[in-house]
Amino acid sequence: MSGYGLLAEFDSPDALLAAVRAAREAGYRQLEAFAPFAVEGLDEALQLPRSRVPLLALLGGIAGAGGGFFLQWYSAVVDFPINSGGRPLDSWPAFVPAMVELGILGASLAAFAGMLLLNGLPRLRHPVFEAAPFARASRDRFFLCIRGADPRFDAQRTHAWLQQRAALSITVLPAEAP
Amino acid sequence: MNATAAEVARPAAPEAAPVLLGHHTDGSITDRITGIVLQRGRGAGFWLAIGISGAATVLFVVAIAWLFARGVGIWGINQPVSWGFAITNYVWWVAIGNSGTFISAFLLLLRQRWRTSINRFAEAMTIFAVAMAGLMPILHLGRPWFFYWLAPYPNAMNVWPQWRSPLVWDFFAIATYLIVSILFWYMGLLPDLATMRDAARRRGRQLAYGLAALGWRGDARHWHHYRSAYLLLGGVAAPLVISVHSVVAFEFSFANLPGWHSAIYAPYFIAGALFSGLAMALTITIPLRAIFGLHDFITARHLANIAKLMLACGWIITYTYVIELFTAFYGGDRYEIHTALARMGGDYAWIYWTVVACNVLVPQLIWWRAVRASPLALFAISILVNVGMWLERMMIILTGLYQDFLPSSWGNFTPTFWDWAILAGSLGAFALLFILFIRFVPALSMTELRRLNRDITQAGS
Amino acid sequence: MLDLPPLIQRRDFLRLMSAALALASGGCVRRPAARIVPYAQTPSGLTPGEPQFYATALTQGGYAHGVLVRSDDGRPTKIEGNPAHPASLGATGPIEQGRILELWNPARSHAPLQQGLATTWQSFTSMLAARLAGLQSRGGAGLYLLTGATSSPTLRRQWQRIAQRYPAARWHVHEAVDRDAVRAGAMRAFGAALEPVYRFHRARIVAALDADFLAAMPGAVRHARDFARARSPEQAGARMNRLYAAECMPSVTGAAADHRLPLRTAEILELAQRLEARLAGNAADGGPPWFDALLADLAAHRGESLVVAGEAQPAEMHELACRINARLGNIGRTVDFIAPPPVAGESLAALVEAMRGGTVDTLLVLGANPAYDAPADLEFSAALGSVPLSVHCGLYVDETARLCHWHLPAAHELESWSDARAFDGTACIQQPLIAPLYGGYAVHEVLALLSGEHDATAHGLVQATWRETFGNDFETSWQQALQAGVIAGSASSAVKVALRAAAPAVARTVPRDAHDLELNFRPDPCIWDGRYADIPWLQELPRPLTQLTWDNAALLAPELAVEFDLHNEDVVELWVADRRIEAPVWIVNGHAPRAVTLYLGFGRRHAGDVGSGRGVDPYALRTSGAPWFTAGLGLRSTGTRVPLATVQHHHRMEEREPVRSGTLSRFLAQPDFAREAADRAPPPTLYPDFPYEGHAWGMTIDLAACIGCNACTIACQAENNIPTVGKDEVLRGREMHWIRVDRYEAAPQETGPHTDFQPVPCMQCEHAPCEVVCPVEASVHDAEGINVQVYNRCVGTRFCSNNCPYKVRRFNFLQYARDAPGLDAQRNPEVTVRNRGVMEKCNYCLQRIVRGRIAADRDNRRIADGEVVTACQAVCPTQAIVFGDLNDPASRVRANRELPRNYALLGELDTRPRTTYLAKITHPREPDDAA
Amino acid sequence: MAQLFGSAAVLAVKLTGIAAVVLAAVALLAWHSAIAARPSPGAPVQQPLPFSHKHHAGDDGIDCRYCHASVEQAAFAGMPSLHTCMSCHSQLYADAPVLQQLRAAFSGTQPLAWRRVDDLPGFVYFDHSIHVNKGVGCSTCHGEVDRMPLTWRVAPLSMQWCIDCHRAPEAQLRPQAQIYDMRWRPPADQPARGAQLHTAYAIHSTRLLTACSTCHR
Repeated sequence: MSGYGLLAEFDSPDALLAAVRAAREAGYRQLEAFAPFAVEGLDEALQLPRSRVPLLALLGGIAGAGGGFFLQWYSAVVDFPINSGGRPLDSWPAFVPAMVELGILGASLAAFAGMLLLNGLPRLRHPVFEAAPFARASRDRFFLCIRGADPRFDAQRTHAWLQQRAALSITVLPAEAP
Repeated sequence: MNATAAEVARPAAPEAAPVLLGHHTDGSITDRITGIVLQRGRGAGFWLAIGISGAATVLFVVAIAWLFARGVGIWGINQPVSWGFAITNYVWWVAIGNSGTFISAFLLLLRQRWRTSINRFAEAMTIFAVAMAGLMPILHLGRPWFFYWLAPYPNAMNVWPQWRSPLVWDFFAIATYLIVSILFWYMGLLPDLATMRDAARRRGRQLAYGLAALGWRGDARHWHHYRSAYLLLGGVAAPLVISVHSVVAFEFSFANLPGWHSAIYAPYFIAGALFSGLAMALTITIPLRAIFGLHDFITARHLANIAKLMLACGWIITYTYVIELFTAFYGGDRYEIHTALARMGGDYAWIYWTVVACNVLVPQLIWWRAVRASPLALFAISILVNVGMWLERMMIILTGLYQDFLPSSWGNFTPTFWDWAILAGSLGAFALLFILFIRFVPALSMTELRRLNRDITQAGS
Repeated sequence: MLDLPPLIQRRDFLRLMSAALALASGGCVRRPAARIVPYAQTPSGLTPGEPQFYATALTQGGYAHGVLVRSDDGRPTKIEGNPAHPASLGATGPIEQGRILELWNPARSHAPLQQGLATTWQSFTSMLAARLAGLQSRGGAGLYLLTGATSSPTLRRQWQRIAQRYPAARWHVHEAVDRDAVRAGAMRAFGAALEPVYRFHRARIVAALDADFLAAMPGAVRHARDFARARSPEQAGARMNRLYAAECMPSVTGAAADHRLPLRTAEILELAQRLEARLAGNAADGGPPWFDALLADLAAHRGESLVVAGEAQPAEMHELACRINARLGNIGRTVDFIAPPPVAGESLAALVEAMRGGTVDTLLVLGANPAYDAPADLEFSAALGSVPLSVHCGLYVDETARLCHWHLPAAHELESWSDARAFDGTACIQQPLIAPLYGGYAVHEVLALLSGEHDATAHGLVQATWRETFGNDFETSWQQALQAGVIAGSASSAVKVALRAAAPAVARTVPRDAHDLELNFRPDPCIWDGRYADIPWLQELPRPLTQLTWDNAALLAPELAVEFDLHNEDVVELWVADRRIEAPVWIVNGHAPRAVTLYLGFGRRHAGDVGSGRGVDPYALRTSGAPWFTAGLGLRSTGTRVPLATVQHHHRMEEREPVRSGTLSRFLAQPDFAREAADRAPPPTLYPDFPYEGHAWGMTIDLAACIGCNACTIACQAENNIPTVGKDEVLRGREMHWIRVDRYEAAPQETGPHTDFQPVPCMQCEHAPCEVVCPVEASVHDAEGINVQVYNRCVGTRFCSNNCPYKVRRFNFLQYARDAPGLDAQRNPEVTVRNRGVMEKCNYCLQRIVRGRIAADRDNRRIADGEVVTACQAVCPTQAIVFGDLNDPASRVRANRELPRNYALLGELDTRPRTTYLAKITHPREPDDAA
Repeated sequence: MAQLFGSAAVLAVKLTGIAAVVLAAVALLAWHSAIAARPSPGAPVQQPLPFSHKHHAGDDGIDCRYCHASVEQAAFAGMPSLHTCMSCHSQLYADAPVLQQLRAAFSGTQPLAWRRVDDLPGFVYFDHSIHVNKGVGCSTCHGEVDRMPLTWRVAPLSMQWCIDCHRAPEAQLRPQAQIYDMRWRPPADQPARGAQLHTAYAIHSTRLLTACSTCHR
């Protein structure tokens, strides 16, 4: 395997979208697209699977709310029952607010952590950063990377194919740093 | 545009203005906003602002140190008015946080495009306001060093929090609110931090922004999960902000005091929070826009929209003022009636009527198009509403406590220097944090502006 | 800032006497290692850590009040009434409670002084011996003794010995609040200087003519008990007594009256004259309704009525009271006359005359402070300067001490042996609870120097006195007297009296201009004539009728305030002839309109750190000719203001009826008139009730009995280590009393506003609103239904206080509990001293309950009814407070709770209070009351 | 554009992150142990003179109550007065140098200040008499004192420890005859015996025993 892949630069989201669609049609499957904002239609073009973030958030929310309610019930009813204001030990309606808050906290933490996890972040070093034009990926340029691992990848042919897509520049990305 | 004669004669409605002015490209947006942080020098104005807010922050620290050394008796609180400025400040600050979440979460869910240029600093405002709010109940404690007893944790005493107390609910609400607000804000900031990393020229800045950006690459997969998570956070932040202000309201409405024990308190506090939060958003936006020349991104339409929302909230507040009086008299409870009368005619009647003037009358100016179009007028209104809402909280606490059930225990409250010092100090600390935020973090969301710009140009073309 | 006494050095004995904690360095980082210092030899009868009680007595103006003093490991910590003592019957007034702090006051005098410099007892005795040697040759001429009023038989015996040695020596007695007029009145009526002893339980009609017999009279605590007994709606029923009161400044007695008439003090004498004349049939009809009603009632209750005159009235008034009581056949039934318990002495005026005349060579001032409290016209201080040798012996280096050549620290009554008589003549032995803390000398020991008994101890002197009385079986009788606190059978027997022919019926010629302003002096309800000015508990105790603390004021009626455009706290200038003072105004509803009252005892210059410089000195206007009231008062506003610290700002009930009251006829017609819906059936609730299977503690407070004397407040303060906060903090509304006595004014009636008192401790609600809002379980219920405050868990959110509808919770806004030595030795070791930032409140004297429970558990029995008594209950002169187990069907509290007049305060809030009230019943004369 | 972070930098960042997490965990643990119960048993406490319970109670067989005389009647078990000590030591070891301090204290020159072994905070009100009278023996809390040359604290005396027993006292109850038995161990049938004793002693409900006011006021 010669490297991470080839990185082509485009000047508009439309050009990127067109390139992605063309690459899919050309049979490339290991594609990575980069944009300074979420480009509408890119997910579909790349045929990305549904994000698992909502599922994680749901689990986090259930864990937060369920754990929160259990904690309150256990401490107030089982562990140290205390007569507070003549109210029943199991004052479950009073346990709801903290339960709601803990549920929301669980869901939020899970959503955030899930997003990072699924994106493999934090990751400070990455082969794409080797490419000089990539500095504009967070500004106004759009990039398509065809991975070297793609079965259809061939350094010369893919390079040529990308040039046909009117890429502003094409950079060969070295293999991932150890 | 085909303007009719009538429209030409009248001043243009500010809400008809576009949400983005000028002919911007991704690059120009990026340069303009990164420039605030990276290129603008630290002028005399900057140092003056730092100086003033820093001095107030020092006052805050001194007041807190004196408070810890002597006890809450340095304030004017007493029996029966055993809550005072600290809780007023708390409710006021936490309410200011409301609008940041409203703008970013609710408007996100409602797909309001004009939120784009103001959500970032509105969220920052939320975080700093909630941080100030979170400090207040701790400072307010008689023994603040034991504040963690409100949290459940295994301990050698085998004692737990008392879960029926609204204060425990509040502990969880505020903690959750602060954490979720930071997550939401930070997540929105991630791609912009990557931009900052790439735009910065100095090594130190590159490393700092690079670390904070966590290696964000703008990968389509990143965006894919990011959008999902961001929407979800917005989705939970919306009920969260409702629950937080409900819980804050429960701290009053779950008590049995006349004037506090009222079912309307939760919606009352939510509307009031949004009202004061929007006012504070205007208070911050208008000078920010002028100082940094952000007229392209924050247009007359933004200001007018916030103002109109404020007006709407003002009417909800007005409704609750009226309905509170109505229920007091309609319910016929002698204590409620007394408290209502004591509010309007007692020793603190001036507070009540100032509140009515600031929160009910002043916002009515927004009906006038010229007022809506005048940043200066809106700024003045927003300050008055801020004052009015602070006084409203003072009024709720003070008049709920100073004449309750037994006439023998009635008593008044007079603030001391240290009461004012804590209030002024928290304002200073908030301002300082906000100035540092402007100085080091992109104050507008570049990512979203780029996309907005695209959408507009595409729609226009 | 707090105005509390500064710290002083801890006394050495404390370290040695008690197993006290001391901080030690090193070792454990967590907690400093504590040390235990055992006794070398455990005193007999003492179990370390367990309290003991000793019977003794406290005196004031020569009248003894029997008390039991609690001692913890040798430290006297609390004063309780002595049930065996006739003046106490187990209760005390507020002042007795405060005097434990007088004992421990670090501001007390510590050493003999000569010209203000510390010296020794030896140098004093040798100086005195030399002096006396010189006097001996002259038969003691020039030797003068000045004391406060005393009833000590030992002191009387000592004086007799001194008089034998020095026949020309003179003994003068000075008491700022004296009862000379009472005895003079009896002299006019009966030909003998006698004192009345009232039997209020037998009186169905009582007329108090300027007489505060419930609070400010010897035997007041006993009067209150007897009066309340005859007033109980359950016990007395239709025979309930009726009280008429005529007075200038509202008093506790006036507040208890069914009919009250505000009059200038001078006018009350005329009222009595008319009354006497009408009863004798010598005068025509006509008079105010109050007068006619009283006349009719007195005439209809011969032998069952009582006319009481106050000390402030002249001898003529007391003569009239004697005559009216005699005419009504009350003598021997509701009033007896006995020989005055205090020893008679010559007057201060005579002494000052002698001083001026240069006949005073050596003056001994024992326990009096005339430089402060002598009438201004005597100019005592100036006269004192001409005395060649003056010696002062007292608790403090006070105003007089500073003017005398020598000062000797006196032992406190709880530090020395003595003896005294009660209001009815009953004698008792005073025994010391502790060795003199500050090296003071008992008055008997100082006098022994004069009688030549140089080595005599107070103990020996007192024993010598009683050896004669007790006879052969001295030891047994002595021990019995010490244990019981009274000497059995020593009460004075009633003197048979017969009226002398009426003195010429000449009315005292008081200038009676209807517009003339009258100035009145009255002893302060807390600090009396000023002697207790340095006791912070008493300073901070609200005065019953004004709710003022830490200050006196020019008390005047609203009508006068309107006339002079005065408001509370406005400073006015008051003058009588050429004497003038400035004083802040406090408006008192029910005060006689054309008069001003000043409480004595304030304006002390050298009282100690607590009492000096508080309020204004009324003695500057007081003259020997008009000690209690004077006409010709001038009044002028100065335009300045002085803040006055009151604990209650609002005195109307605002239609909330916290105090429910009704007349006797209403009560008899509908006994449960005070009950509202919430009292008949508890409001509905979603929650099941918590079961209380063991004890269920509860309390009832009988508002028909409560006279508002505030003794409960200060007893609670003493029992529960409640700090004082100082005037500034009271001004901010931060007083700490766990049980307060609320005062309400009903709508004004023809006889002035009707005053209601209501003691309010924690209600111990079963549905406690405070508990549900506490985030840390610091305010919770225990298994017997007490709403406990766990100080060590409290973080101080104060939400509980907000949510308490009764506002009985108190918060330590600052560090109020000080480590002042002496003052911390007074503390109850069974009660935690609270730090700043912590909420506190009444817990039914939990420490007493636990003590009772453990004692009962050790014996495997239940706590008996009445075994656990709260501090407020124990002290209450009228037994208005009853505490006990609601689950015990035979308990008094249960019986009270089932009375129809039982009601819950704010019961409609469904807080289910454990403390409930019995409605107040008054007994005014009604139009259809037959004569 | 080159990599902003070299692999060394990434390693440094990772290590810093791990260090921060570890530090936070350590701080949390330190805080938790600071608020946790003291370790038990504690160290032997050095006294002003080396009093040995092992010698007095173990070897000489002196009853606990001889010195701690008020343990059955009062909250405070009682510390022996110096007179109690001297009732023997005026005869035995009357001149021993080790007892110099005792003699000095007895003659009043210098007080003898024992160091506390078992101490409770000021807001905890413990009563010896009720425990001893209701079947809680000395050794349950103080351990086998008669085997201690210098005395040490056996129990943590934390609220958790107190309350564990107050929740289920039957596990520790003994017959009155064995209160001062240092060797008492719960017998095999303690659950049954304990329940019997619980009734016989008429011990209060757990609700009362675990009420805050039972120990705090």
